[in-house]
Amino acid sequence: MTFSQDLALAAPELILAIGALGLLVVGAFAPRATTALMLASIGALILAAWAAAVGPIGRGFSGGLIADNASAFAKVAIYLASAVAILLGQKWFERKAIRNFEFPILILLAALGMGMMASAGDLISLYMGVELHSLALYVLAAMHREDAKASEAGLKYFVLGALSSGLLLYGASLIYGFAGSTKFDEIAAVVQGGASTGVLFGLVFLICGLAFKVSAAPFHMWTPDVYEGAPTPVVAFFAGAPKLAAMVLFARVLAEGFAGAADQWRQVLVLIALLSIFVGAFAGLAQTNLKRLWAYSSIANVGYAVLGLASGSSEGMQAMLVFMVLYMIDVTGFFACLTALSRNGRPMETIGDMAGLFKERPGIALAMTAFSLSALGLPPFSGFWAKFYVFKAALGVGEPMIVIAAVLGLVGSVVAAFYYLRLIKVMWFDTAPGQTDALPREAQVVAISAALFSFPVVMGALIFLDPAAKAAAAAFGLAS
Amino acid sequence: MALAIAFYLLAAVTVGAGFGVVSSRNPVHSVLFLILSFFSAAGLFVTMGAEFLAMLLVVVYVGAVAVLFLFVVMMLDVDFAALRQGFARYMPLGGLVAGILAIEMIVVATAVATGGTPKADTPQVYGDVSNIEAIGRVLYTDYVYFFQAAGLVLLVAMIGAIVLTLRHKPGVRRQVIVDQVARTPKTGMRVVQIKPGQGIDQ
Amino acid sequence: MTGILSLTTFTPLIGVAAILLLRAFRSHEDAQTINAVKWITLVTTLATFALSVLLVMQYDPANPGFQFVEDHPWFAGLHYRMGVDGISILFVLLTAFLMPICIAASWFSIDKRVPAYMIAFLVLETLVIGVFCALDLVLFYLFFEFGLVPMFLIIGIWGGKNRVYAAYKFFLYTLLGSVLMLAAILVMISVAGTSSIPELMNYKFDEHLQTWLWLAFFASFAVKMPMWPVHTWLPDAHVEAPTAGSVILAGILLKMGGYGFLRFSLPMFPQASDLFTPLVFALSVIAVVYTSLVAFRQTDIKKLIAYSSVAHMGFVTMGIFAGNAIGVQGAIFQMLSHGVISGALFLCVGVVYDRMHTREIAFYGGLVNRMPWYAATFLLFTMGNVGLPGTSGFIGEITTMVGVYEISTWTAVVAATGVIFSAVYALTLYKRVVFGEITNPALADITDLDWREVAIFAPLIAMTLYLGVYPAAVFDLTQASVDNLAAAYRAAIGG
Amino acid sequence: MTPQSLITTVVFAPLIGAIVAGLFGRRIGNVASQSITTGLLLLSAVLSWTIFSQWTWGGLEPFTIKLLPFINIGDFQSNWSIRLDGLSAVMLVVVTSVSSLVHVYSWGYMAEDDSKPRFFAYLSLFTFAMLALVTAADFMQLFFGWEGVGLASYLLIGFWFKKPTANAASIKAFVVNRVGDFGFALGIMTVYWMFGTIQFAELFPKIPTMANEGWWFAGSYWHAVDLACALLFVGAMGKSAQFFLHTWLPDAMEGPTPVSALIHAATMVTAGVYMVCLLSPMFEYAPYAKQIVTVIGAVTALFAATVGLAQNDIKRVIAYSTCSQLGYMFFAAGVGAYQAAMFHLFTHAFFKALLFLGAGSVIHGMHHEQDMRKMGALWKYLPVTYAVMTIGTLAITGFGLPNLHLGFAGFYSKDTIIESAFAAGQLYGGVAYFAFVVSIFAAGLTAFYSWRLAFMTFHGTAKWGHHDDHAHAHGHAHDDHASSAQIETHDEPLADHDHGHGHDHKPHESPVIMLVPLLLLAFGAIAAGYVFVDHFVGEGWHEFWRGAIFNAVDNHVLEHAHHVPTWVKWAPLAVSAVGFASAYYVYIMREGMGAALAARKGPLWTFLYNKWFFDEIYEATFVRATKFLGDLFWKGGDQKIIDGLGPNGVSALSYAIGRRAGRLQTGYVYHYAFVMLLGVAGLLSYALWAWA
Amino acid sequence: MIGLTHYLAVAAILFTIGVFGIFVNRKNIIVILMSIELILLAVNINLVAFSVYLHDVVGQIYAMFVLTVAAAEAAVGLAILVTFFRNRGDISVDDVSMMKG
Repeated sequence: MTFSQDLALAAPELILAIGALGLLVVGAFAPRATTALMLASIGALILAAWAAAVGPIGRGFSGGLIADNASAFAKVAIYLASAVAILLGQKWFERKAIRNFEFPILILLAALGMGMMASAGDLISLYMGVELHSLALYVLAAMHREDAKASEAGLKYFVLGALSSGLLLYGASLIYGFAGSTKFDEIAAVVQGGASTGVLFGLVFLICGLAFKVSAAPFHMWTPDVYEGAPTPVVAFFAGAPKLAAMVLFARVLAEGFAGAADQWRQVLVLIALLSIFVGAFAGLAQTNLKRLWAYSSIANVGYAVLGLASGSSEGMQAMLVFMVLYMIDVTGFFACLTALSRNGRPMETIGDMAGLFKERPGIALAMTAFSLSALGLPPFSGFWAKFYVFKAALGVGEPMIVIAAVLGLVGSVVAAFYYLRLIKVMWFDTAPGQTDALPREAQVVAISAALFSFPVVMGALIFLDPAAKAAAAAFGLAS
Repeated sequence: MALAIAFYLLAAVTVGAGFGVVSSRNPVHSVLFLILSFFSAAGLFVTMGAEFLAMLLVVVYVGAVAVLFLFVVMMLDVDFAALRQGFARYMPLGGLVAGILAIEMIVVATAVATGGTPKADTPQVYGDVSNIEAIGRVLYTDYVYFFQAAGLVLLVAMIGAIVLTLRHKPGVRRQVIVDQVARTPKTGMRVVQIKPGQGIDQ
Repeated sequence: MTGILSLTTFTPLIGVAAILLLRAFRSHEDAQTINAVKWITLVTTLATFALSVLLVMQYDPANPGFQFVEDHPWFAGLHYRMGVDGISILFVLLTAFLMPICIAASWFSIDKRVPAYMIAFLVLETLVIGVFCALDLVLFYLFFEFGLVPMFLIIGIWGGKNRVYAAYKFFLYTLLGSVLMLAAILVMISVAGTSSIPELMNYKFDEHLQTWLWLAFFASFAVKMPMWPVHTWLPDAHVEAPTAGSVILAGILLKMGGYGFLRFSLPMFPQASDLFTPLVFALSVIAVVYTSLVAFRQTDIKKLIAYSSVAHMGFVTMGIFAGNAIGVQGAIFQMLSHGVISGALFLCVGVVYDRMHTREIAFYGGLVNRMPWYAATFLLFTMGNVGLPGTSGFIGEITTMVGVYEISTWTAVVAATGVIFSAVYALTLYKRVVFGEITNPALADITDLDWREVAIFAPLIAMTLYLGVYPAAVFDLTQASVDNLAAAYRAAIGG
Repeated sequence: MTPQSLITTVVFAPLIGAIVAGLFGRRIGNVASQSITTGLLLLSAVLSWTIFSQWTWGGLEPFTIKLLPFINIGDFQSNWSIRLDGLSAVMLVVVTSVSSLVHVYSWGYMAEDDSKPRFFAYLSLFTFAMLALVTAADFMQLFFGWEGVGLASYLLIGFWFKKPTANAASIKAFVVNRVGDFGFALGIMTVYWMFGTIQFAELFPKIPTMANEGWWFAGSYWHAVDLACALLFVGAMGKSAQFFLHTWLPDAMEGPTPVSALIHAATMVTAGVYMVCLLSPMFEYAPYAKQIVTVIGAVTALFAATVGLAQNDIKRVIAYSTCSQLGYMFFAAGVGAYQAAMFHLFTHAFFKALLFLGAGSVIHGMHHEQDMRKMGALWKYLPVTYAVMTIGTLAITGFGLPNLHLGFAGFYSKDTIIESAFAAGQLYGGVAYFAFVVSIFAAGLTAFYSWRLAFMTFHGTAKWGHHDDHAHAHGHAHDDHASSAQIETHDEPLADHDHGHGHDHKPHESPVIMLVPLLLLAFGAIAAGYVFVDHFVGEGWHEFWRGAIFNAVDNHVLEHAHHVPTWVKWAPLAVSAVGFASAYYVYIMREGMGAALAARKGPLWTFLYNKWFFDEIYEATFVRATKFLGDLFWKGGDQKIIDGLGPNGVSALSYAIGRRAGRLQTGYVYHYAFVMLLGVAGLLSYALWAWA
Repeated sequence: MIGLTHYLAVAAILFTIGVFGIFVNRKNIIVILMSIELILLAVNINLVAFSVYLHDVVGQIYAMFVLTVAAAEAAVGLAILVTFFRNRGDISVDDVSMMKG
């Protein structure tokens, strides 16, 4: 494999890197051309997504970079979500009179990091990808720097994120030491005949580190605080793309590197999944802040995705991919709603703020209803289909542990239903305390499109998403 | 034998300094302990024959990171005495969990003997190439991609630090060289007639 | 006639579209717009009813299989698959029959957010018809589950004082049941490799697996029915729901549980059904006796009727699990009849509630003095509720009991006591509301049924009596499919 | 017209009348609706007699018309049909005759009521249901009629819906009947699953072949036919107010008097007897069930007669008398003399309707006073009524001369029953002897209370017109009656205006339109026995019934009944005479003695006056238990246990867990880190434990 | 003879000290950041030790990347800390609790 072939494999990342650097230069000299920067960075992302979709397939940089269906699938989703995040965020910052031309660039770099995660082929690219996007995210969380909550969120996110990086690294070092290589395929060869304790130990650390990135319990503690504190459009970004990237990475590590230890990691993942589902379901009950609420919801939802992973089959991976994509759209839409809503200039963030929204803003209220029902997993919304895939995969494995976990997970979703219903109740049944401010167009567009996607578009979209995710999952090389 | 003595000495200092980092009352002391710890860790690297890494550790950590820490510690006006409160209260629980972790990890470390590392139990001896050359050969070939990525990581850190901390204070006058160069007597000077008893109202 | 099922199912959505269109052009809710919305809804529901009548007329009763089948592949191996047989077709008809009545019943009593209300009902109609037509497990689940939402909103927005509690209870109770069903559905799809209901009916699940699947489905349908002891959502939901909501709830939504038992539990898990029959019988007779006694002590008219619904549904479950042709036919009939009668009873409550805004039994008394026609109507449906021969209520009760008698005489005996209790509570209610002198001065000027209410009740009265006198009309339609079902069930359990 | 179309007309004419009067009564007016219903019923009656005469003398053969399918599931085939045979022919004339006379009578009796169309509609509806019952060819239609008459009874008892007592009584009637129907329905199911059919025509031939089969029912093994018959008999007990299930009948007197005459004396209450006779092919193979029938019948006959002794309400006395006579019919059927039972049913219809309508006439004349203690010496004021009531009394006491074979209607039928019981006792022993003894004793009691009624009402001193105010108040707060279930109001709220409690009005004779039916019935009470005795129970019974009643080969009760010892034949007359004499002594010779006896409130009197405390016992057990269990299940079961542990409990628990989980989220970074590290430590420990 | 195990043990102890430092220092965020640096140091010792004993230079390269990233992390972390300090005037960890629940 020649260097140029390697570069071709890395085309999406290259586009983003060059784009980021170029825009940085532009921004440094013309910091007020934010709209142009925004459009350019969105263009770069779309270009990268296109490159990922049509690009060649193979392994480059001596196995450190994998371009396959899975990475292409993930990258398209991640880049598009990032583009949406730029759209939402740039205007939001402008409205707040914070003219940070760095915002789109940071997102571009984060997307680049996530792209690396999605195509990571060894422990080093895993680490670099994770760190690249994490560092960008830490900054993004604290970006609203005059806001005490935002900087607190950034600080918490950073401290815990660094700790999790440490855990992840420690695990990586153990794996490297005991397996003798950092490359997933070589690790897989070692693990195949039965993993040594050292490797498994390292794997546990690694799982812990990745679980933090997807905010699975018990590594979820940062999520509510960060969601609450960080700027809403940034949360819209946080909640979607990075988790997808981390999940894909998760899948890749487990499927490509540790397929031989599936019985072991499955147990760990089931524990994590169940804990996430129940923590997300129960802790959400007492919340009044919608961003926190949705943080818990995302914890629970990640639990379902992890459950898909835990099933350890090709279906499970497919389920996870479908789940994450559908969930990403939902959650982006939801936070777009929150981005859009304010009353007398104050953002509407608590459940109480939403009282009577249906009368006030029927479109947004309907959209939020759709997202809530979707998150609840009610058919025919996209969230149902997401869960449908996950539970089908989990139950299809037929292993008692996973089946029990699946059933418990479903029960957990009923608990969670309570708080989604509360939101719907407030919006539909109660009366509004006052007028809401005019809705910003871009957030409205994002919210409504996402809502339309969650139903009814999803019913048709799945016809295309299903085979795509299936092909992507096949790339992980697990038995079905 | 000398190696063993060096190892034990350095290891002891590393660990001791590490403990000093977390237990010092004054963060400045902590930073200094941290530097000490890094130094001795660098020594450990040397005992293993990884001179380049040892050097890097000193340069990067001691030269950059630790100084950054010191800078921040000194810059922020923090009441450090208050920050020490409650230290003792959480010792037992923290100690317990840490102890469990430590035992577990050491158990795993000893598993090396039983589980076995794949290749050898002797340190690598570099023959015709030096440590740094060996690293360079691999780094700039197989890992060039990540090497570049590391650059981007640093870029992100830079952007982040600037975004978060750079402040354009509205009241501060800056030197604008372009303006200075472009200045002509016309723009640089103004002649005013001052009427008696009125002063200048500019 | 392919496509007629989809047409019937989705016709209400055309009404929804029309309303939305209207709203788009007239954002201001003036009386004229509201009226137009109501008429659109009524016409849509009537059109759906006409389609369903056409459907029944086209249906070939001699063919026990699914008819009007539509099948389009979807994704992930799922299909959009619709079809009806003798078991489901009448439920489609019942739904389409009750809907216009509900709309008419809501004509004046709903005065806030009318377009939303009408949309909720239309959507609900689509979903309910879809439930009865779906021939794909997942499609079924889609329709089945989403029905919760419009009903949640109907109770929650247009309901009574305690509506939020009731709406939540309704939603979460039902949801808990149905997620377990979802788990079972997914297992079935994995194991059998298909989600087609007709294929699954022929698929023989492992007996051990059947047990679990049965239980999961049972959890869902038992809540929906509702069976004792998971019935407590029903009284609350009924009391708080607006009149038409109660009608739909009692008239149709409860039937989805019974339909589910017939469509899934019996044919797909025969061994498990056989195994659990004693459990179902026990719960059913407890429901009959227990809830009848509870109904007797109620002070709220709607609650009383709601409890009586639970009791009547007890007959349905026992009839279904008797697993013989007569029991199953009886159960289907009982569901239809209960749909008409309990719906009518809730409308009866609605009539006085619209006038007096209370449902306390003690508030009323002596209505017959001022409202003779109302009294007569109410009496008819009370008698139907009691199961008086000549009304449809009787046919359902007696045939289910006959069916059950073959399997378990004990069950039949205890169930038969329910016939006594139903007389006790129903007649007591009637006496306290209708008979006696008017003592409450507030009732002095209460008016009798107006033309609209007469028009609402007339079809229900006709249906109650028609089915009571000529139940063969129903039995002829259901016979082939039910015989098939019962025979297959009997063969599967070796009885 | 063919008999088929005749009988169809007979059955449906009342229905048409009911529908017209019920739906359009207010529009077409009182007279029109009364005329339509009455006219159609008279038509029915005439046609019924035509059919009956064709049956009796014209050799009409039994037939069944199928009109429509009813329930048709597999073997469970039921049709709307009209069956004509001996039994239904008899019942047709009984029902339509009494009904049409009651219709006519009601023109006068209900003249002042303001909802006459409704009343007539109900009467006609009842008649239709009763006709559907008697012409049923299968159990389902029988059940339809059975409950249909129950509905009509409910409606008519509660006709004066403003009266709380009427409402209570109507519900009681319905519910108690439901208890009977509970057994009836189970009986039908047993029959169906045992024989695979519910059509009489298919069922009866199958019975002999399965006579000794057993049947599992409710955990025990039973003799199949016995079980079915016993269960069906429970239905009969309810409808015919037999012991245990009799309590509704006296309360049913809350309805207008014509209703009592029609439903609660002549027709509906005899449906049970009719059913037992109809099912004679089954009962003949059910020896134990027959014994049950005999015992219950006999006990009822005795019980009701004793209670009748102490009642003061004129209608209640007659009601208990009805109850008692029904007992006679049942034990007649029980001992195998179905023909005798039917015969008594036939004659009883005339004289009991007569008595009730007569009592109605008295009440009408007394301005709605029903308490006999406030009557007396009415014979002068109501001569016709007096005459017909006396005829009725003679008929019910069975007055007649055995040696001449001449007497009032009751004489023939009742004596046949007594003789059959004796004969059955002789033939088979056992309970039949008991029935015989009871029947003799009860005959005496019958005479006593019947004459007591006559004397208190028509003879002695007039006790009306003095203290009406007091009487009225007394009526409403009747302190003797302890339980709420039997609160009586001794007046029928016929009129809304001032007619009510005529202080100054003298008792008056009823109008002609009421007297004509009385006279016709009186004629029946005199002649029905003499004319039909041969056909029903005499030599011609085989010819008359033509297979409608089945007697097992070894059942010779009826033959032997004609050849009992002379003392048996004379015994009823003798005890009746004793009863008459005692009544005469107590209420005429020593007028006031009865009141004095009552005033002493001796234990026996109290026991009888309170009807053996049945209402009190039922109130204390069933009613209380129902209420208690209802409350328990509702407040304890549903609210506390199910909701408390279920939805509410779970949601509260979830919420509490949620709050605690939220509290874990302290906001302190080191806590978060701590939780993470705990997670790591936990997972590592698990890994070490599970995999190492 | 000093073997791999020794180095791993040192790393493990250092790691534990870092962990210990995080939750014992309840209030001082700077020390927490330093604890994290200790953890990274432990990782580096691990990597280098493995690398040396595996005769595989990749571990050292990995350690290099870790060093780089650690530096970047420190920069970002301290920048955030400065922002935080500017907003709150304090860096007490106890105060990092505007958001909880």
